[in-house]
Amino acid sequence: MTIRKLKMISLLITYVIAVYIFFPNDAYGMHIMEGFLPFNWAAFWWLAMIPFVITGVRSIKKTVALHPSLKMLLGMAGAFAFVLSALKIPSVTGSSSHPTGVGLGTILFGPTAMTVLAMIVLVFQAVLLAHGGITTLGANTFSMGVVGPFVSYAIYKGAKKLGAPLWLSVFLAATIGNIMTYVTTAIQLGLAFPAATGGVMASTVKFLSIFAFTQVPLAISEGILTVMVINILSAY
Amino acid sequence: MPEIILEAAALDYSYPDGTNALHNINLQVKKGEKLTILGSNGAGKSTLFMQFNGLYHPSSGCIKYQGQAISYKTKALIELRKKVGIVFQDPDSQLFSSSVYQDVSFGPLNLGLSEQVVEARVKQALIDTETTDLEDKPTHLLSYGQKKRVSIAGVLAMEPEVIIFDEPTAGLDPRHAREFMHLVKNLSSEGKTIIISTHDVDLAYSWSDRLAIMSSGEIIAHGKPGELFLQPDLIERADLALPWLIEVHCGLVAKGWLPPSTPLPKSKEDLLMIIPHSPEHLTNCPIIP
Amino acid sequence: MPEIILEAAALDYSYPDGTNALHNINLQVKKGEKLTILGSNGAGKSTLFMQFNGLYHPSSGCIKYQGQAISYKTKALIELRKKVGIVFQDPDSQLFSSSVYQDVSFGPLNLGLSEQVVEARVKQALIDTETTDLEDKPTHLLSYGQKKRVSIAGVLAMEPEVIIFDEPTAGLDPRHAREFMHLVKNLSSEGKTIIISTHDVDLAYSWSDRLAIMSSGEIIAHGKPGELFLQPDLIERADLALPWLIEVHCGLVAKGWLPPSTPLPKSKEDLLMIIPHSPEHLTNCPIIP
Amino acid sequence: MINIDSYAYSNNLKKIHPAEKSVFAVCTMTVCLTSPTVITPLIILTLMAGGIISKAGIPVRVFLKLMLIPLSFLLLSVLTIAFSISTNPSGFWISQTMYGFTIGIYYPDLITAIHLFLRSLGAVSCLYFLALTTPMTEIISILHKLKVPAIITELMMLVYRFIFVLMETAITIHRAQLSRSGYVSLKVSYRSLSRLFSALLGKVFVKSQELYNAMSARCYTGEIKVLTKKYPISLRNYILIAGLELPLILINLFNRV
Repeated sequence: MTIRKLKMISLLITYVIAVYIFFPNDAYGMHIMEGFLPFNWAAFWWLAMIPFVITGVRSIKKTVALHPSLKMLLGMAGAFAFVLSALKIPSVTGSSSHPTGVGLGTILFGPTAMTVLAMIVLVFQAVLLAHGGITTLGANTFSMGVVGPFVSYAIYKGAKKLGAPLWLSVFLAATIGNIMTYVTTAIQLGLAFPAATGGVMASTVKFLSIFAFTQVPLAISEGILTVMVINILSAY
Repeated sequence: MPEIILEAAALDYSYPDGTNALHNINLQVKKGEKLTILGSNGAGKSTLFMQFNGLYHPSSGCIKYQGQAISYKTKALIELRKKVGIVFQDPDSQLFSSSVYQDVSFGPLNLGLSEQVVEARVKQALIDTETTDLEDKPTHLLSYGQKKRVSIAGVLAMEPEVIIFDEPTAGLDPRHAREFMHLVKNLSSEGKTIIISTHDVDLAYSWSDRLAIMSSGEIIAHGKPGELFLQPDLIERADLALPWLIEVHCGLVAKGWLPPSTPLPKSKEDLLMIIPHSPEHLTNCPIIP
Repeated sequence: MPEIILEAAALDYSYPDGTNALHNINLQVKKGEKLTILGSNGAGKSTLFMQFNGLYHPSSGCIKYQGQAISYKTKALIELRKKVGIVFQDPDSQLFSSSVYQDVSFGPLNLGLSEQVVEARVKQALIDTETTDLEDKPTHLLSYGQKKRVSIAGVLAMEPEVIIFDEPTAGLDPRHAREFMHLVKNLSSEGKTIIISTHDVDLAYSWSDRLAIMSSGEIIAHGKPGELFLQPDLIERADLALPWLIEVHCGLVAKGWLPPSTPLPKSKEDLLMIIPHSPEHLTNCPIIP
Repeated sequence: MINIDSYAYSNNLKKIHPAEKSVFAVCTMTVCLTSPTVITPLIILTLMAGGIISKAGIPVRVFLKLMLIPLSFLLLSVLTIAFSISTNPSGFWISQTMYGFTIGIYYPDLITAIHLFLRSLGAVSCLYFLALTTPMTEIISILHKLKVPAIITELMMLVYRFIFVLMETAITIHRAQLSRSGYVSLKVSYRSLSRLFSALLGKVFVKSQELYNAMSARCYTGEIKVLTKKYPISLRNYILIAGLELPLILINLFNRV
């Protein structure tokens, strides 16, 4: 019995060390890398992304027609999101990781514009930093540019409606938005690679638990940081 | 001999992308002196400053503080940065907090000082830079000159021994530049060691005890300003110009009005004084106080 | 009398937040002249420039181009901006594309010119600013001086009649500043009207045909540089300083070496020339070419 | 970190028409993705490595370093697919049972994992070929010609330009904070970083207004029009691309049957 327990503990430790080795200092969000999704799934997520991008393009066009300088603002906001994701944030577990800026962006620019911005930022991350990829752009945009922003937005509005203080609404929006992004990615991976026994569910659970170690602390860190930034901005 | 407070010894530095930025830099900074690093844009002045403060690691060679090669461990770096402060060129990237008070208190708070001490230091720094009346203003509403002063206050509040100013007068109008020089004079008379980088030869000539001229990542000469500026090939090589005081002085010497042995004038007052009076003495030019 | 190309008439302007920025500005710009707007940081120079190009609407008064008050309708504005180009101070907020070629082609394309014409204009603008060899480089790998030149090329390619430069030499080292002045000299000799804003009194004095001094949003004086700089109270009021050429000249006059009627020197060569030779003629000062 | 970008402007293939390079990279990537065996990805990996190193003249060291970037994600994900935990110890290829749970590898999962590993590396090498030889501005021009909505290509142009401007600002602010003892503890790190973010965001608002003014001064009316550089079109290159892709496609088809 005790030997088994010892084995379990040592296994857990091995797992933690392994994650530290594989994610030394740059847990970049959780983008699916180039070529990782099979052709059919890559195409599926591209198609799934397109309607949201079109909606985003329409809404941006409408606002830009009214306020022409908004185009420059959005362009710089995209660049800002990229720069943000290239900076390390101190994570509550002591390691460091990179923020996504999804929560902050959604609160400032709304979820539809964020879809387009997220897609553009993901293209640049793929080409300039080799994080994510072109074939997996659809899947990554869907998790980071559709699910993340819309969940963040719904929670932000919902929490405010329920009378939550600003800091709480912002924290929940950023944290849960971030977590939902990672959950979506895990589901996408699970769908593409069902386990030999247990199928999609088993596979999704595997991915969820593997990435939880870096993603949950990251989500909380980003939540805290987003609250601090919004506080400074509203003091302006 | 005065104590050497800061020193670069056989220092080489290449950027991560392989660009060679600094090459074989040997420079000693004496305690309490006023040193100018003179050079054109891209000569490597700012890169050298980053070394002095431990922001960049040299590729080879080392930086010494009070004779000790500096360590790049977090704790040692905090100690070094407490002693060596840098005021960067662009005040906009130095002021990152929303109010002046918050910004100036950033450094001392990070040092883990008690609130009272921090408050006292901020107050003093604001007084020294004449920005007390800006205390509660948001930083983005300040004028360029005000931002510059607040950014200096942020460094003063850390009470460093050595203060490095990167292109301090760039973008300042004559009045603000004068005020800045006045502030630096006060700091210097309090015993602080001051290093300034600039490509303004007039400023470099009049202000500094000692001068180091940089070109393409190397120190091509150092010494007394009066000596260096009499070597036109050196000045040319560094893409610089001659200070007007020296040009006029040399002009007067060349025309035979001043004996070649006349000491070089250090300021416009000096220059106007050494010009001898002519027998017939007429004037209707205005004299500026 | 030369034609008035651009004019501000009784112009007032307040920022949307109510800050009073410009007050009762009356200024006439003559075709082909070299005009400097001189003033300290925050005097309102840039704000005035935004008016000349129709970027800001005056609260009252108006801007006239060739005698006609300008209209703020889109079409009329494009016509105006075709004629009046502005080179802003910070090239990083003017260059929007990472490709030098693309960025320079933006202005002429907006004028609805054919691709061939645009191509030819881009080529010419790159030649004029000596940036042809930068064509294939991305903006972010250029030095500050290079970015500055590309931002000038972007305006030149539109072939404006009047070119406005906002603080063009700020941040440039002596060599780059000389190169810039050379470029401007060429433009001026081609018949372009040039307006420069600066707080560099030496530059303003040597370069300009005419000078307007701004202080707190008002034009407090305008006229010939030689006249304005002989009014020390004016210079003081505008927080400026005297050009060293004038200081030395006045020094020499005060000491009786030059008759008060000597014309003011326009350049250091002028100054050195007007100093008479002394009978005993000795020299060992270096002479700079 | 934006090393990839600077090679795009200084490699030996920069004079080749960007469309030819894009067609080559995208076609090969698709072929790689649809490959049922490990042979095609291996050939592609060799082909692209050869193109990047010997044709484009990218140093081997740089190429190998770049290939390591996605490895952390790849290894972790591939191992996740390969390993399973189950209460039923039967059916595993290799396994270890303890405390009622069995941890091990099923054979089909292992095959999937190996395929996936090589396929991803093959596709990544195609991405690198494109990224290392073709400047982003040219890629944006191609997207524009492919009728991607103008607002997207315009935003991409602005994003690309201002990534570098804002990155520079972020680095200077970070430096200024470091030199004033920022980031010395967790609490100080959060304070430093939140101020860095909000200062940067403040810049975004100011700079975008300045940019709008500067562009309006150059007659901007709502559409960002620019001229793109012309490259010579080479029929030879297209034949070469076809000559390389066809055998790969044939290998794929042959193995599928």
